[in-house]
Amino acid sequence: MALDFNFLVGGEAGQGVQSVSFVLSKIMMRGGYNVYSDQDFESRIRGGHSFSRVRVSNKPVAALSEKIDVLLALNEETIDLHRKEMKDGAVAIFDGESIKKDFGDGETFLNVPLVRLATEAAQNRLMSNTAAIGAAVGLVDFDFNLLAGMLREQFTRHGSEVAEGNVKAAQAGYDYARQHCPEKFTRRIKPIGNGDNRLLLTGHEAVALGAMAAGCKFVSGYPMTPTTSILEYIAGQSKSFNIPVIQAEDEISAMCMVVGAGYAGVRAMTATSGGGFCLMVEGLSLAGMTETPCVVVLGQRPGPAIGLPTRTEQGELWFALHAGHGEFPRAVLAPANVEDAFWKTVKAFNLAEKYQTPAIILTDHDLANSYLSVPRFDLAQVKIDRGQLLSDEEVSKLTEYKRHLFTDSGISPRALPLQGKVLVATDSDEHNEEGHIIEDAETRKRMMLKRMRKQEGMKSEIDKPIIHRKRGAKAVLVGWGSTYGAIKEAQELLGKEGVAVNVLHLNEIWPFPDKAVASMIEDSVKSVVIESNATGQLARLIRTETGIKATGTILKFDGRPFSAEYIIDELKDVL
Amino acid sequence: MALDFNFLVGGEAGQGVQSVSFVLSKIMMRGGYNVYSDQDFESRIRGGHSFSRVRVSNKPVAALSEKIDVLLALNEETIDLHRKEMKDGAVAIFDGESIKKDFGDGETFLNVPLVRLATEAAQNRLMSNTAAIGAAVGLVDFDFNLLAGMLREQFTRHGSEVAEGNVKAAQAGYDYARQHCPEKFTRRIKPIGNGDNRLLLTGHEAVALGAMAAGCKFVSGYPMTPTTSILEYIAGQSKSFNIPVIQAEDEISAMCMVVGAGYAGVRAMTATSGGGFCLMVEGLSLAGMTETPCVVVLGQRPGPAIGLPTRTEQGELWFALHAGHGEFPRAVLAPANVEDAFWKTVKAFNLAEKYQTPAIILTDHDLANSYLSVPRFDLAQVKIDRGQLLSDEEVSKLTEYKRHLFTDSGISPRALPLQGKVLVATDSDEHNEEGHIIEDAETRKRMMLKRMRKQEGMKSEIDKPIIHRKRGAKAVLVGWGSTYGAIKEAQELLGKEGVAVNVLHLNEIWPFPDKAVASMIEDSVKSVVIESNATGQLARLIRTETGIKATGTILKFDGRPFSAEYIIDELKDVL
Amino acid sequence: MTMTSAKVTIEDYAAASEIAWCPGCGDFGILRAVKKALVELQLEPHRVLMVSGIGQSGKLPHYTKSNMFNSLHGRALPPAIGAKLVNPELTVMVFSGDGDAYGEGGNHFINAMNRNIDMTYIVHNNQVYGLTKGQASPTSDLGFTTRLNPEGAWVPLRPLALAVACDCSFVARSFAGDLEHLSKMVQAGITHKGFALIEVLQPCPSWNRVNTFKWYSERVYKLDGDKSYNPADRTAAFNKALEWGERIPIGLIYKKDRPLFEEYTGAFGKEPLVKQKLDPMQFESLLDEFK
Amino acid sequence: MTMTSAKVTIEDYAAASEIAWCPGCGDFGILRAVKKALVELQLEPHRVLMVSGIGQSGKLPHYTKSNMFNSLHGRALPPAIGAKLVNPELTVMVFSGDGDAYGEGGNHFINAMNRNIDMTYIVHNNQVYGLTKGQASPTSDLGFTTRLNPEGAWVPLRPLALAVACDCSFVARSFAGDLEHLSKMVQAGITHKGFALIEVLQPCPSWNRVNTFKWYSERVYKLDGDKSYNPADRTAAFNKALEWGERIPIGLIYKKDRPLFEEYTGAFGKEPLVKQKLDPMQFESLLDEFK
Ligand SMILES: Cc1ncc(C[n+]2csc(CCOP(=O)(O)OP(=O)(O)O)c2C)c(N)n1
Ligand SMILES: Cc1ncc(C[n+]2csc(CCOP(=O)(O)OP(=O)(O)O)c2C)c(N)n1
Ligand code: SF4
Ligand code: SF4
Ligand SMILES: [Mg+2]
Ligand SMILES: [Mg+2]
Repeated sequence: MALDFNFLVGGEAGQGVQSVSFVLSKIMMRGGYNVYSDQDFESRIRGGHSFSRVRVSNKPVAALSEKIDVLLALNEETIDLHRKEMKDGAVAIFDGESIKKDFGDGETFLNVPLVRLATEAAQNRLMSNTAAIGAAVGLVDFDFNLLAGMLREQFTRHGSEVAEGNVKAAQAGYDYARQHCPEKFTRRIKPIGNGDNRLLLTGHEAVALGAMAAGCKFVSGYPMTPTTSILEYIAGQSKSFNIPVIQAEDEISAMCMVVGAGYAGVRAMTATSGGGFCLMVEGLSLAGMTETPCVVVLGQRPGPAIGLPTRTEQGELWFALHAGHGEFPRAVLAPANVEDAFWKTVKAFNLAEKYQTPAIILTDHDLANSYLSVPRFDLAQVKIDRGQLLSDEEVSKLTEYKRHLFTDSGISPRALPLQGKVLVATDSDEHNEEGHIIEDAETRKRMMLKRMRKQEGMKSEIDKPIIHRKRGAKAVLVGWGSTYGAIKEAQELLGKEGVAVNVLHLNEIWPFPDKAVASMIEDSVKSVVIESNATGQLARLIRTETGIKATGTILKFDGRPFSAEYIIDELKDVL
Repeated sequence: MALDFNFLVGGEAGQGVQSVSFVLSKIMMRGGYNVYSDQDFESRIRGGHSFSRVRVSNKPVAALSEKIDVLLALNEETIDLHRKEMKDGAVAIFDGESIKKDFGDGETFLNVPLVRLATEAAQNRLMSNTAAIGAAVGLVDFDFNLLAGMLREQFTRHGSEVAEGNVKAAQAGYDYARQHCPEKFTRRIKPIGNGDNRLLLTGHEAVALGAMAAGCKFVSGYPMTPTTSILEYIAGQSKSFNIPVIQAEDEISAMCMVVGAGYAGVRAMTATSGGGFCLMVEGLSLAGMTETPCVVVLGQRPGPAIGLPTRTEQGELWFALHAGHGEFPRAVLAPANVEDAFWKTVKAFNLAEKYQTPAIILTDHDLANSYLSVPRFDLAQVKIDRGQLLSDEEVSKLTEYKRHLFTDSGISPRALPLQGKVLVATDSDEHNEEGHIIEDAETRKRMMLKRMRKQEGMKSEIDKPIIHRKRGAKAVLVGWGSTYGAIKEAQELLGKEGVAVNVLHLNEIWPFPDKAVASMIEDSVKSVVIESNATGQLARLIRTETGIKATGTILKFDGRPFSAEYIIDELKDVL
Repeated sequence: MTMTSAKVTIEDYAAASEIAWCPGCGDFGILRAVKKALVELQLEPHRVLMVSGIGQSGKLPHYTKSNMFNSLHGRALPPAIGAKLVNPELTVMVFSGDGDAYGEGGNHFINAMNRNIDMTYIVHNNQVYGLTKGQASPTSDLGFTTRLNPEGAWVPLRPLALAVACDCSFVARSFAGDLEHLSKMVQAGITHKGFALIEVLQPCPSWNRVNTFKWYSERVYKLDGDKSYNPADRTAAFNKALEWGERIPIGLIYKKDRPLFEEYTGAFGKEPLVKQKLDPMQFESLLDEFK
Repeated sequence: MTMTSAKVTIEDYAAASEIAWCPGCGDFGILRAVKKALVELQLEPHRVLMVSGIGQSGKLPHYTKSNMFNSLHGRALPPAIGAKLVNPELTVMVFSGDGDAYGEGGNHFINAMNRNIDMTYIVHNNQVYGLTKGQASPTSDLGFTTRLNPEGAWVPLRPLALAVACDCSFVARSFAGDLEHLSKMVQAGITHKGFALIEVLQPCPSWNRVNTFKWYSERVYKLDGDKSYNPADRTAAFNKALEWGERIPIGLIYKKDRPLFEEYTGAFGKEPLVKQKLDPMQFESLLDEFK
């Protein structure tokens, strides 16, 4: 039987919404379920309102759902703001001793004295959040041992007393909720397996892991939401794996350090958001000109300017495609979900190094911060392809070396400084094969053509877009990047309503897979491009590259992520 | 009778090529001719090779021509490099006492002992360049008085002795050339009028004048070829007209100072090239978000990175269209020639202020530095339209003020700090009508829509592209920006060969005049987009905005400007 | 800076937006001191322009009333300069965090001090990146650990020493926990003719658990009463600016009479640029030069 | 820095490109001194990485032989840092102009000095923007006029004072007209363990007609012999760094033993990062943390 269950945890910033949600997500995965958990928070450290939904299903899930089964309210405002999202028969858990308000009828409220339970069970009122998790888990009659194990894992580093205190607080909440479970509430989540071969992580954790697995040896950056998490994750592993993470004075420096490290011979990366990326684009062009591999993660959030710093958007596709002065080849990949984020990151490093040019990974705040349960990454499948990087032996045989040798592919075999005795010279001015400054028209022309030829080679390595066909489909839903889960789910829900639509989703955007896109769109009478921006950037790109104008768009630019429900609603106007 | 005459002056950097060319250009204009003079120089201060062509015609000219009538060689290399460009019967003037080389037969050489003449006539060997001008002018039997007058104007500030010395040196060269004029050389340039109602200036001088006339009161910038000339020209007038030109520590600062000045209420501008523009794009987005008018001149040169700093290219159209994070309205104008540069600059200020958003003026190194004789600008035609800037009286009546008031046009009436007692607040975060930071989805959505509505209004003010039709034309030549002169001339030359083509030229690029472009291209069987870049940026833009794919392109990206000859040559392959 | 006869009260400087700082944040003290200074100077809100960068500090202008321009991270000074130069009648106050001022904005910081344009620069120094959830800043103490800096922060910059090296015409430090001292410093900064840097030690209870309110309180000592200290002595000021550790000086560290940038050239004219008439016809004579 | 037994001669450092500097440019002296220092240190070209910004100074690496990375204007230091950190076996020399280093690159300048990574930074200070045809630079003297600065340049920065304020571990000045002194300074900078700043007074006959060869020659005096001057004394160094005018000190101004950034954390490992093996499988244990 299909299970698709949605918790919502809400409270003020600083109240622990994210950790409650994380524990819930993790134990649900360990109970054999698929989990998707999004994070909604303001740009402040304390106060305001934040919430997180934990969606649990025995079928694949990869997007949020708006309707809630259990609302876990850490403060009063959470109930006010979210009660309208509760499904019929859903339950809102709250601590009536701290939230003293009559919520009237309509929804079902379960008053659990969380603070009192925590105080009684563990002599620690601060463990009321743990009691809350216990209550939520008890309500659905989930296996308490999974929760207890998780809490012990989390808290043992603070001493076993703390750990056991938390287990007791959780148990108190669990028992209370089971005993007081409203009769109408009959939904249960029983473990259906274990999560042994699965991981629960965010998109940016996946990017960080992908970068490390791909052999990234140098990271420099400047903190900026939503990519600080990438820098922080790798920084935490810096010492164990020898991957320095340099916090630079600004993004200009971060980018240029990465180019220097790339020139010297390691795989190197930086990560930022739109504002920081603005400061990096000159360095991006430098990488293009000097043919230096580098990887840049651009985690989008709503602009212009500072915009909504802790919200999501896909407003920088065109900027990523054309950022930097002059013309040079680049790769732009836009992972479709958490799992894809790992593999696209690996690919970005390979493309950057094979084609000796920048690769941009376009993510966004939603992908960055949402947790998804995914199959464990098979590290044996990670192929590190350093392209035409010469071996030490090859270099030792060289008597002269031309860093920018003219070749048919446009790719010049790459030696590194001190790899042998040859000199490795390159220049941000236009240069000759030796890397030295020139002014003549002929060399300039040949160098431009050489560099641009690499774009052709790269194009042959771009994967086909993700395509899901349904028999009899008249329309195709087109998307890119992090919206994949919601669009795919919309297709399925529509299918159940008897409306067949295809899905065409781009996760490798540049060089543009024009043929595949054109043929898929031409197959359909209608095409609706769905994206998180105001100007329909993918729709425009499709027109640019294929001449085809989509028949409709669904654009959302309020900083909040798409859900399948939202898409279906909007489709009514467009289809 | 048609006269189309081409001088080429060449020598080392530091030898005075540009001043020789300037004097020649100026007196030819004063003799009633149309003049176009381009500048070819390397990125160095001394040595190397630089040259300038001075094209003189009794019909309008607006582009260089490659074939030379008189070659004025200030060094040996000039002859080696340019003799192949000499027309039949052309003459090369050189000083055989310093250039001791036998150039063999083929072309006609006129050995003029320039240094000796200068020394004898004016006791100053440094005046040999003046003698050279004299010789060139004498050779074509031009009115010596125009030259003498010009020299007196130029040199009187160094004392009348210097001025008269120069006149004498010029006279010596003039007389020598007349006396030794090769018999075969029969071309003459007789004054046909005066230049009284004409100006000789470069594209960037026109931009500077346009900015001043448009009421620009604040300039901040950081030197960068080819826009330093704009900053320098205005700086020279700073004190007389109260227009401070602030040399900032970097382009980031320059751009943000301009935004601050715009917020406080003056028309403000910065000017840079691609590399500096990279550093400005975050500030551009800031202007978009805070709805602050500002004008940015982006003088293109070949990239990526430092590229060819003293050469020309049109490689940053797409970058200009999408620079900056997030989405916001902007205007992008690309003057077609020197005269247009003046008027487009005026328009840029009006658009920026009416729509309270950035306007970008896209020029390039060629337009920046080439001299053109143009009709005197009629300053009475300069209309300063400050849009919805409230009057002091209107402000004095306000009790409260919302800087970002929602309106149908998207334009919020603008008050300035200290204009009255109301407070003017704005924010780079998403904000409410009062300009204060917000987080909610609804306000965000409305603000984005409000800002984007301004793009629609702006579109209605975009002029139709320049169109020249020829009866029976099967093809249309499409271009943008500074290449107008060459493309127009190609049309005419082809016309003479019996090949009729139309011309469609864009000088106001964004918001894109899609209807006019589409209908013009659809009228023609073939369309060839001609631009100075490697990827066909306008061709792509046309496809994006109209769905139409041009049938061909002529792309040039060697850093050298187009000529009509080049276009016609290349057209053979494309038409 | 223009005084007025209308009585300005603290209500005139009430918050324009809901305050989103954490309880206990040192920024509250700074806000209070700024308002107090403005009221004591009897400056009306509409005469004041507050410009800020991005960070918790950057939100300050939203929490009072004045003309305001909230700029990008690291870019508080350039728009402030642009605005001040075109309208010198504005009393310009600029707010940055330590990251904003000394990290991202480092180049503007040095140059603004060197330029000496008349404005007051208040740097909320909490020795951490607050808004982005706790990374080391250019002033974090050696070894300060965060998620991004698990081996501990590198040697800090000494911004006040940089200020003295740039001959900044007014260099002061104060403490968010000392309302009287801070508001006096802010007043002095505003009335100072030139660029006034006031670095404020600002506890961030959320992310900086080392340099707490208590930590600062135990260390700060006032220069102001000290007759042996002469803020006009650049060498002494340099040494004082380097002092950091068991004892941290607050008060006026360096002061120098220097010409103002805006008075150096004649390019600005007599009237503020914003008030000057725009007349295309005045450029007719320039055209003649191209004849 | 690694020495070798093969004899290195000046021919090994012959120009890789035609030199495009103006005749009489001080840059020639700098080039000569750099080559001389490298030969005297017997460093082979392939052990050296020269990184430069954009300006006349930035062309220097093209005019000799070594590994080279010619970066953007103002961005010489960051790529040099990236390269050095991943391959510390390289002897890294960085070349900038005064505009490149102190103007566009100001933020990197301060931070690189503070970071103290082992490299030598040579700043060609001609007090003007040379390559862009003569605009005022951050070190142009007060009142220096150019087309862009017709009323004369504003007060200059004092970069060496900034260096002392940043506790730069080696701060020196030399003169392009004194081959011996300059090449000795360059040698000292290269052998110094840490970040060595060497500012070189460099006449630009094309654009700076004020601070000419003669002007500098008449003013420079050497600190090196002076027993009364102690470069370890930070206060003295600060004052010395501010000295400019009738007398301009050259020589070692400040020196301090400081830990290297690259030795601070354990993140770099024992072998240079460029030589470390890439093995995806080693991260298996990390995945467990997400179970
Ligand atoms: C170009 C850019 N880089 C990074 C950021 C992200 N960011 C916002 S605030 C901030 C630092 C805040 O620290 P600080 O300036 O010390 O202010 P505080 O919050 O501590 O008051 C950063 C890195 C940004 N908004 N823009
Ligand atoms: C981002 C950017 N801004 C401006 C320039 C233009 N530019 C090139 S070199 C230079 C200044 C050169 O002065 P300096 O650094 O002192 O070097 P010099 O030529 O005097 O040796 C400038 C402004 C550029 N290339 N990139
Ligand atoms: S994070 Fe720190 S600086 Fe920011 S508001 Fe909270 S306490 Fe204040
Ligand atoms: S312009 Fe000046 S710095 Fe540049 S090469 Fe010529 S003399 Fe040297
Ligand atoms: Mg801070
Ligand atoms: Mg210089």
